[in-house]
Amino acid sequence: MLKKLIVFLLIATLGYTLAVTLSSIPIGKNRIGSIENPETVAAYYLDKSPNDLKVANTITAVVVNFRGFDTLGEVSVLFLAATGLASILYRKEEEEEEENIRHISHRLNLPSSSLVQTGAKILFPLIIVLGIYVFIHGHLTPGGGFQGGAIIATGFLLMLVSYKGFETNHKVMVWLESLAGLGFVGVGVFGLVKYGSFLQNTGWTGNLNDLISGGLIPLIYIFVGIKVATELTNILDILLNIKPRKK
Amino acid sequence: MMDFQTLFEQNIEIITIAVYGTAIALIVIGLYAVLMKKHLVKIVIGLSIMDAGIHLLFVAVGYISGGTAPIFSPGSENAATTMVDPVPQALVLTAIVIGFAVTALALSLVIRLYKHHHTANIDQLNSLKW
Amino acid sequence: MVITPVHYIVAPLIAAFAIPLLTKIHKDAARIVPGIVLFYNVVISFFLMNHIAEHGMISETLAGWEAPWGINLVVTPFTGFLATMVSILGFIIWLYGYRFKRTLKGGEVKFYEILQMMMIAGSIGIIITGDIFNMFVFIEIVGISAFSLTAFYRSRDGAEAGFKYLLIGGFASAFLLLGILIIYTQTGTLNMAQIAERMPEVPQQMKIIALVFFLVALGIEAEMFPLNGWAPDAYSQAPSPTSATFAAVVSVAGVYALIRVVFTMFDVEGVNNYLMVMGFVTMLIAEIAAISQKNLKRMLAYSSIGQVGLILISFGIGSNLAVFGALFLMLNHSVIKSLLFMAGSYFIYNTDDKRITALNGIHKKLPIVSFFFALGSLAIIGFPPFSGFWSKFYILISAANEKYIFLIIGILLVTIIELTYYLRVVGRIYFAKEEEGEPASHRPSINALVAMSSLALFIIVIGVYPDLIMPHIQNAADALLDKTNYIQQILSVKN
Amino acid sequence: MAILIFLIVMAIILIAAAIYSIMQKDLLFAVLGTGVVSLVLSIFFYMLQAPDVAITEAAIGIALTTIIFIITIRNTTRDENKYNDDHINKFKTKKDA
Repeated sequence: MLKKLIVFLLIATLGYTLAVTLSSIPIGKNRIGSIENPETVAAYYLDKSPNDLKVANTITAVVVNFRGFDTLGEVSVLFLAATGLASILYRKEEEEEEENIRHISHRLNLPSSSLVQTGAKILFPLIIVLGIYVFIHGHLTPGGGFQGGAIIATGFLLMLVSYKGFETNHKVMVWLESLAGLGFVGVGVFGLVKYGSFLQNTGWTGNLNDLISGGLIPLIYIFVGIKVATELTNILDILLNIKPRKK
Repeated sequence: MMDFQTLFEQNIEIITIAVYGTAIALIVIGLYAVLMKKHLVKIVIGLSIMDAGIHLLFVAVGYISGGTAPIFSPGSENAATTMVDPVPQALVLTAIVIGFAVTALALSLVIRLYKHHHTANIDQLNSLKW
Repeated sequence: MVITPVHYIVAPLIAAFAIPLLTKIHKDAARIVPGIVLFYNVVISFFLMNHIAEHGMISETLAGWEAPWGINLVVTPFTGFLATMVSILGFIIWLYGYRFKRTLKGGEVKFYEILQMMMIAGSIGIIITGDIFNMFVFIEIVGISAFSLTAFYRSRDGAEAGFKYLLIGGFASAFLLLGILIIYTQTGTLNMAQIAERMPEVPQQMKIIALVFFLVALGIEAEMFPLNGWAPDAYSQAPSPTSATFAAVVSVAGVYALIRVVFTMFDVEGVNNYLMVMGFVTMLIAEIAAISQKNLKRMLAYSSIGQVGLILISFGIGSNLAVFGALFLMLNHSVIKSLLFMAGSYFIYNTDDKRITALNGIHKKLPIVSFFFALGSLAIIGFPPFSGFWSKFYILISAANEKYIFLIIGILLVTIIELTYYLRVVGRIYFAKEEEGEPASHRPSINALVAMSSLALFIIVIGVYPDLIMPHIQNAADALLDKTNYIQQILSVKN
Repeated sequence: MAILIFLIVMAIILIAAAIYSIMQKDLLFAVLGTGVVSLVLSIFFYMLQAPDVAITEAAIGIALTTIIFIITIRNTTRDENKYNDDHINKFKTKKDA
């Protein structure tokens, strides 16, 4: 009872504080200020993204270039989560043999009707192509590496749940995962070696709204896309292959 | 699309209440679930609802009435003055992915705990003091 | 290519991404590569410390955008000092854990080494970054690694401690995001120096609310009362090198983040007193809790929280001498507590029992480890010939200068409490009647001995010649307190 | 005006779905509730001129988060009130004391 009261008070305080705070941060107010003489980072980004970087999607410019270091950190968070997940759900070989169920698949499956399987087979390449399209056009249209990667992971998810025998190729996954991560860092190191600043973009940026524009930004987003797709697929793969406990 | 913007401009008070209210409600509901619910999966659900509220808050403070998405599509190359703030959106992208990572890890711990305890109720997981 | 602060992060990341491939080439790659990387971080640290001693602080721009626009990495004497300390301890902990994990099989070693390395790299990232959202990302890197490592043994209690830690960490990141949100709407920037510059214009109410969000979030990371419930469980359930890392590296990064936000970003009156009071309560409660612990690692964990409380008190006093004492204590705490965890884990490893009562007369089985444990105990209580004495001494002097009598009484009282429970353990090790049992089966390996002796050597040498390290700490304290210089140096490029 | 009403209805659905998902005892439906939260949230993001965030929320929030919750429920329990009948403390070992 006391706990309930404390929790209620805590929640009420938080809600009230947020309401009071937000009432003096009106929605829709322009806080960016003048674009020509930027005082805020947002104005600066809106100015530099189309003019210097030639990246149409400002969010991509922010995510990949201005705050690219955050994105590197974020990709490593995902990588660490996949590693941690694997470590937490890891089973020693002895344990597996003990339960003697090593070769039996216990994966979560949809009721395998041929309709589902055919549908999955048709949808899978489409989803993969959509995902690749999204991260290749990340600097032009909404979307990018994270979104494309997540879409590709959904495609793999579809295959994993509808086909009992479908396995991701672990060797390929490990290579792709590592190489995409190393590619991202490599592009950064290239900037460090050539221009003296980690992740610095090349001087050549092309024209606004061209597919090949923005210097290294599309390349980085492709690496991010592959990395995110492999990490998410990995997470799903590990989770889907958990063996249920013995009843 | 234009319809959106004029309407948003005219009714900004209602929108403020609707969006901020929703965001605060989500945060509060999520917090309630984390603190009061007994089932581990419910707690993780609460955490992700709380995160969702914060993400909505970020996008909401970046909104500028009458603004367009910060994308310079062909034909609007000089539209920077009418664009919404891109920075909170970029931050939210990062936060969503990190939130997913935390959720996945939390759920794997729930599975691990269930394997040991055969229950996911925190009242029964009392080997350490909560 | 010159060495720049970004190497601190890039080298571990390259290694982390490459380890899954390298293990296919050589099965011990996962053990060795992190050591090379952590050693490289030590090299970077010395190089950078030399550089800033000659040329002043470094503010490295990333992606080619100058300070307020892009993310920057800052190495001042203060952050450089902490980064050096963390990287050296990170390397020593790796050295200690190198053969400790021999029992693990292929996959597990890979996971363990990657997570452990990234936890240290992320802590360095928290320390050197100059951007508040980037700090959030690094806190998440440290957090995710720490949650996974806490549950690494996949035992029942480990998973529970990990879940608890994750839940509280989830709160911390939610509150941190709310704080960042408020600050961003008020100042329009995420760079900490620029936020500090614009802080006077922010309305008082906003300032305080944002500060409360930051204090809650970072208080969790820094183990401040009452947000430290996760700490004893996480410390006691994690693998021992990880417990040492929590005490020596992660808590340092947490305290740093708290101090950076409170001292540099905000200019709220009275927050010093708050830090002092919370530190005092943290210290008192943790030390009292430590007495009643039956589990050795939990006792050490509570003692760590108590030390963090003392560090916060000392920062709260706020004078130059007090900050000096606090930084000295941070250094001592990291070194001594890692030594205690390292030695303690060999006791647990050998007796296969986490309880203190299992330590009766163990010095006959493990003489060297027992000696190190006793040394660490005496040092952390603050006996004169050891380094722990000096930090406590300076903190007491600074409290006396500012006439905080109750603090002096409190610190002395806590010292007596520490004396009680540490000497109880040491007494058991040396004087209690030995239980029947076979000789120690797991003698410390040579690399563990090297790691522990280097820490012990440090404790004794600094205890006898504190002048060796004091100028560096003094520089660090000056750099922390000189906020105007920090802001000007970082933003100078703009004007 | 229609859009305004749409927005308010969406806000109500969002809050209702959130409350539903924490009140529902059957965890599978609770998880589907969070899926609805994500879905409506991504519509919100779209209306607030954040298409990038909307796509991310759609892909990660609706699809992936929901599926990992479902996998977890399958591996644990679907009933929120399920207690373990055998005494929990029988696993307790001396070492952990």
